Amino acid sequence: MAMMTYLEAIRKGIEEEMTRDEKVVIFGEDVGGVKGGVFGVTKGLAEKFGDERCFNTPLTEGQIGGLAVGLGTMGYRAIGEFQFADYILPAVNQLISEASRMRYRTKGDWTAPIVYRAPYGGGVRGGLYHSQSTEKVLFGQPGLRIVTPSSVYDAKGLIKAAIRCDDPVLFYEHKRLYRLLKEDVPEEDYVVPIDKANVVRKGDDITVIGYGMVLNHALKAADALSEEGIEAEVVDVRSLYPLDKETLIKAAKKTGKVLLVTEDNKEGSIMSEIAAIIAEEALFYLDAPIKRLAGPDSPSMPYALSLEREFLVTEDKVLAAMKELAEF
Amino acid sequence: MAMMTYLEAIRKGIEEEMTRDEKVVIFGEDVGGVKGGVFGVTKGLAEKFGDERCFNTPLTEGQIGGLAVGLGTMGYRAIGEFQFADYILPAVNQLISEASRMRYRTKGDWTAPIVYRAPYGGGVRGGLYHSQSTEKVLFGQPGLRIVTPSSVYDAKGLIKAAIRCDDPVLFYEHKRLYRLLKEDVPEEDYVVPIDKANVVRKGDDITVIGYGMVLNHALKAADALSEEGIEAEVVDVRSLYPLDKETLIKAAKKTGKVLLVTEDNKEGSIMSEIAAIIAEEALFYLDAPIKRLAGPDSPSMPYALSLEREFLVTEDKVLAAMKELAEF
Amino acid sequence: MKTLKESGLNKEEMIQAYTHILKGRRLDERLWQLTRIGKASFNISGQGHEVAQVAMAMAFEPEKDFFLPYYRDMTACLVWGMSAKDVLLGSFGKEADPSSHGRQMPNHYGSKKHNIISHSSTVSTQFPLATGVAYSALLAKKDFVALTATGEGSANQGEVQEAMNFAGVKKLPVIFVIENNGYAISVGIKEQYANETMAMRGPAYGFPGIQVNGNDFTETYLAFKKVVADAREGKGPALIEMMVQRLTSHSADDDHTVYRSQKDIENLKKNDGLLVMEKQLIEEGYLTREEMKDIDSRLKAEINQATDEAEAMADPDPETILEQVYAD
Amino acid sequence: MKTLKESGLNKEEMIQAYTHILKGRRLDERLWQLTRIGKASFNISGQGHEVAQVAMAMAFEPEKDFFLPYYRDMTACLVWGMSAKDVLLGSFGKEADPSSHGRQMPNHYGSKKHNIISHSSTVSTQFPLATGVAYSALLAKKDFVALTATGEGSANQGEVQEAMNFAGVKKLPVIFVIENNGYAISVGIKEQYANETMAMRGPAYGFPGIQVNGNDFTETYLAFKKVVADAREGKGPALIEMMVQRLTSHSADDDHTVYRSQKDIENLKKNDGLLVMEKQLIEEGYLTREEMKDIDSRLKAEINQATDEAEAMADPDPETILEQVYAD
Ligand SMILES: Cc1ncc(C[n+]2csc(CCOP(=O)(O)OP(=O)(O)O)c2C)c(N)n1
Ligand SMILES: Cc1ncc(C[n+]2csc(CCOP(=O)(O)OP(=O)(O)O)c2C)c(N)n1
Ligand SMILES: [Mg+2]
Ligand SMILES: [Mg+2]
Repeated sequence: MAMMTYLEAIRKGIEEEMTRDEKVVIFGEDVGGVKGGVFGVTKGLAEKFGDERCFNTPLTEGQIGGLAVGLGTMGYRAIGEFQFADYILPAVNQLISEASRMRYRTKGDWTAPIVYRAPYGGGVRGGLYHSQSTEKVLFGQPGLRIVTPSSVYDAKGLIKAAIRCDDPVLFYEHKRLYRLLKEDVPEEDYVVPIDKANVVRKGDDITVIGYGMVLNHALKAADALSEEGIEAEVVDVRSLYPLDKETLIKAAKKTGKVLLVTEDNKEGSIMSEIAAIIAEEALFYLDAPIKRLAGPDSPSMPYALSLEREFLVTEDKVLAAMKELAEF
Repeated sequence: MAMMTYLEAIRKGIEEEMTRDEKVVIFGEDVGGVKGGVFGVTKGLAEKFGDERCFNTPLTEGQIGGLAVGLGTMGYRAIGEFQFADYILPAVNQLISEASRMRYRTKGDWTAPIVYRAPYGGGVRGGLYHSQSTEKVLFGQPGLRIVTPSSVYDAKGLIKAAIRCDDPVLFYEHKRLYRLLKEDVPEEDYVVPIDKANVVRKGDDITVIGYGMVLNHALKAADALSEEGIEAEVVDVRSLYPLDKETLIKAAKKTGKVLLVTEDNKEGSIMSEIAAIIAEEALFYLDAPIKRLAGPDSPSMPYALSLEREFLVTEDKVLAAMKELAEF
Repeated sequence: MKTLKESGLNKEEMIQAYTHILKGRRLDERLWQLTRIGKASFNISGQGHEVAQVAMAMAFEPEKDFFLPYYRDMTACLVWGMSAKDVLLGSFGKEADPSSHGRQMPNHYGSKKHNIISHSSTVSTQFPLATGVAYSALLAKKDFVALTATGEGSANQGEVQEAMNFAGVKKLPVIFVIENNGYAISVGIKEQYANETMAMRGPAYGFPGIQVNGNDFTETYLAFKKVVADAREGKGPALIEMMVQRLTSHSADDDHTVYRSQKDIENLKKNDGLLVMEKQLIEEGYLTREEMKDIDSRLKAEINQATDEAEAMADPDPETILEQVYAD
Repeated sequence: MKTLKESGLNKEEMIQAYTHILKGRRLDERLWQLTRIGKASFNISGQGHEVAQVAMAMAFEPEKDFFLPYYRDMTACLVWGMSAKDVLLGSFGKEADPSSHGRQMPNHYGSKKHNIISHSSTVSTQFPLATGVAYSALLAKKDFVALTATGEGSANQGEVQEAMNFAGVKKLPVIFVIENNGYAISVGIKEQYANETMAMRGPAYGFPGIQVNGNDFTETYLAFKKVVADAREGKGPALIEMMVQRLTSHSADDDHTVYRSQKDIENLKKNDGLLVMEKQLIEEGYLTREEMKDIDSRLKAEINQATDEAEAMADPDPETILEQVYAD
């Protein structure tokens, strides 16, 4: 076992895969050279693997998106970094029109195995454009996968699975978890399945579904509630698209009381799709309305501390919502 | 009253608003000159209002998006056309980062009243890139409105309301309805509210919610079912974002059996959000799971007739789903 | 105009060039025919671009170089190895279509076997992809070159700038081509760009930009010969602007007589590159009128047979609609 | 270097220019201080750009011209009319902040009162907006000019090309500025672009492109004077590349000693534009060292008072989080 942060686990996973397969290359703004990314995720990779396999790109996200697709058609496994998930937006056309469809539109003749990495999430005083959960923009684009780890173990196993996956994968990293989470993870090679949700806590009273920072809130809140005799089943969505319907439906049916938590806006979030799935597949198992806890419908998070706090789904808010649902 | 098509109604609405308010300008690829748009929606406008108020842009959607925002800050009301809804994708960054947030990020000091028009929808042998329902990509971006008319009356009234609205509005036009629908509409000035769903048919047995081509299918299917004694309440969503929750919830509660229809892929569609709202707000009124009828989760519609047919939500499919729900 | 002799090609090669040009013309005429009689739903035509495309493509080595075409590049694809039948399978939307197996609209060329990479309808997205293909040559330490093309209107897309900028920085073996036919659907070049030539944009990104008369076979061929050799030797990319004519309407959905004067259209025909080339071939003694007729008859027979064969092939099975969305 | 006298500005104006430059420097030092002590959460600095920015801004008429700045343009905003307190309100994230009322991060300048249009963090989105502002001058038949700026890294974004292309076509009164400080965070210009100068891109879009030494006040000022006069007369846009230095780390989140050598950093200080300008002012007899000290003391007092006043203002009320998402 080795103790590492969520950030280090991602770096280690990339490093292992680059060692294992010389077709893996990584690039993005500030990714190469000695800086190794604005958060430092790729630090050391250029030195270790050379400037051709780990390199800086100009400040052009559309190009990062398309470069990866071109490399994919030639049998390389590109890891393209978007410096912030907010800055995926200039690349949406490449991600939807090209990456997610190369395979389908050629019935598999040409493919684009890619990992697009992007730090997302708020609570860092990043204002409207450094806090976003942009996964909803790319959600529901068949051909593209979206995943995100919520633990150190998953961070390493999931980035490795994403790199080995033959599909384009959008890999979201929660920037607040980068240094907040620190865990012992196995030294040996392991991967986490690319398409499975994960029941991270067992319980019979309520089901809480989430990912990222709020999933960690939910786990803490579940421990607190447990002392009051309420046991929550907690599910880490992990594979945001396509969703692991089976696991999600099973968890909903198990307790009949479902709380969906996201730090994104309420409307149009991934939790809405999960709610729709449950309402379609498990309606008669439900003992309470499917409750969504989310940020207000303002454009991402305003900067001022007073406003950012108001926006954020905090541990307290998660705990209160869980309690309320349990008492329903 | 005057008889006109859906397409003519949109043109008439624009023409009336350009006459009424000289701050209204319109532009896009092939929008100006004698061509007047690839579907002909803007035909005659350049001649009538001059080449400065109705003009061609170069083939650059990001620029169309941003040009409109700049004009908006200066008090103009820009109508920017995207030639196909598929080609909004290169402009997503401008639409989300700029248009939808100018007001919020300045607390109203600067604003961007805009109408972005785009023909969407399939069934025209357009393949993957001329058939898409891209509204889900922009859905859930607070600050932006998304609307679409499903009738000739609404086409005229809603485009006029969108032009007068002080928010940026994404106005989707169903390209199959352009010439398919023909109706008598009032000659006098009228607008349709920008933020209201519309109950287009009353019924007590089941509730069908949709918009666009499939809404028209649902209306026909409802007539057919009526002969069998089943009465459907049919709701035209019309304001896709923000949604008119009140009307939607009321309609769901009324019959307790809800069918949501979209021609988009099933996952991540606007119907998913509507399902989530109903599951959260009206769960105990439901007598059946909330059923979604949608396209399969492939990347838009393939070209070959055999595949396109397989993808499309047809009148027959809507009728069958309505019947099944009624019998549930 | 340069003589054909100056090209340095031998007689056999020159006849081969002419055969490709004529085949492109005859095959396109067949596609129009199929569209008119309703056997194909769409065509978009390279008539007027054929001489330039053949001169361009013959400067490459199709067995090792990669081509990322745009929708008018059918004739260049023939040089790259596609057959008339391959093209026709696409127009009929058949399962055996090598471009997309009937998934994409006609004229979206691609073929794994022939190193032709599939493109979308969204214009110019192939430019960033081409840089990925070229970057893979650096990684693999191979001397292949990537070729990509688009129209002069589409060349204004931001992704084109981003791709050219990256290619300049990394000195990639990629040749960017703008086929300038003076129109983007109905929009003339005065409304598209204000620079004297599009070729000027090469130096603005750090590499040569050359404008050629696309009806001048030798000028075009030699320009490509030079930049391809340079790219192969690691000297970096180039931009070539080929001045061509669009002899037809934009596509089967357009009628150019609406926005082009009768006189302009007649002038186009007078300067038809095919006729210019035929005159040269006769004057320089490569072929007699009689021999040309023989070639023409042979091509027509070939195209007739290809049409029959392609039409007889199977349509895509609707049950395959969800195949190859993801890797298995 | 040109003499200050050659600028044609009178003594009073020259002292005014110097005062702005020094104020920019001193105010930025205050912002760093506030960040270090945790009273502000972030700063991004224009140190090394001040001389160029003042020379640029003084060539405009801020009462009628519009400015669309980027995050390093604080000094230019002071010339446009913003006060030290206005800037500080933004750094503290106060409700009275004219840029965003505490919604955006510090250094996202804007002010309705001063014709400064708000920008996002997503780089270069202001370029298309600036064309909209300039187009409105044509519509209104007024002679105002729009000014927009970005960094040399950000200038590679596709939207910049699209905006410049449109401005060229429409001969818009807009001046595009690239503040070239040699770095995009850690990425040096060799990895950003391969063209000799960024200014070359002007002609590639059909208008003049001029590179100036941003430490040369007169050269910079005169270059702008000329292009602003031309733009006002309807002669169209221009691109000016100002060669400047980034004296500090990229931002409060960066440490440039990681990727810049100690020697490079020392050289920067030697060529500090502020010192160059002071030397010129003394040599040409505009100001004595003593007078400069007086100005400095005055500015420090002003900034101290502004700091106290700004800090004492109210934070945004959390209850306003949903205000101005949409028009009322
Ligand atoms: C991003 C995008 N926007 C719009 C379109 C619609 N469209 C297809 S072709 C075309 C004109 C292209 O003109 P040009 O680049 O000059 O190429 P040409 O057709 O003349 O060869 C347009 C506007 C598209 N396919 N993609
Ligand atoms: C679209 C986008 N991508 C990435 C970033 C992150 N980012 C902020 S500033 C910056 C570097 C900008 O460099 P340059 O344009 O040279 O301006 P400078 O900071 O040197 O003045 C980057 C990469 C961003 N803000 N927006
Ligand atoms: Mg063209
Ligand atoms: Mg810079």
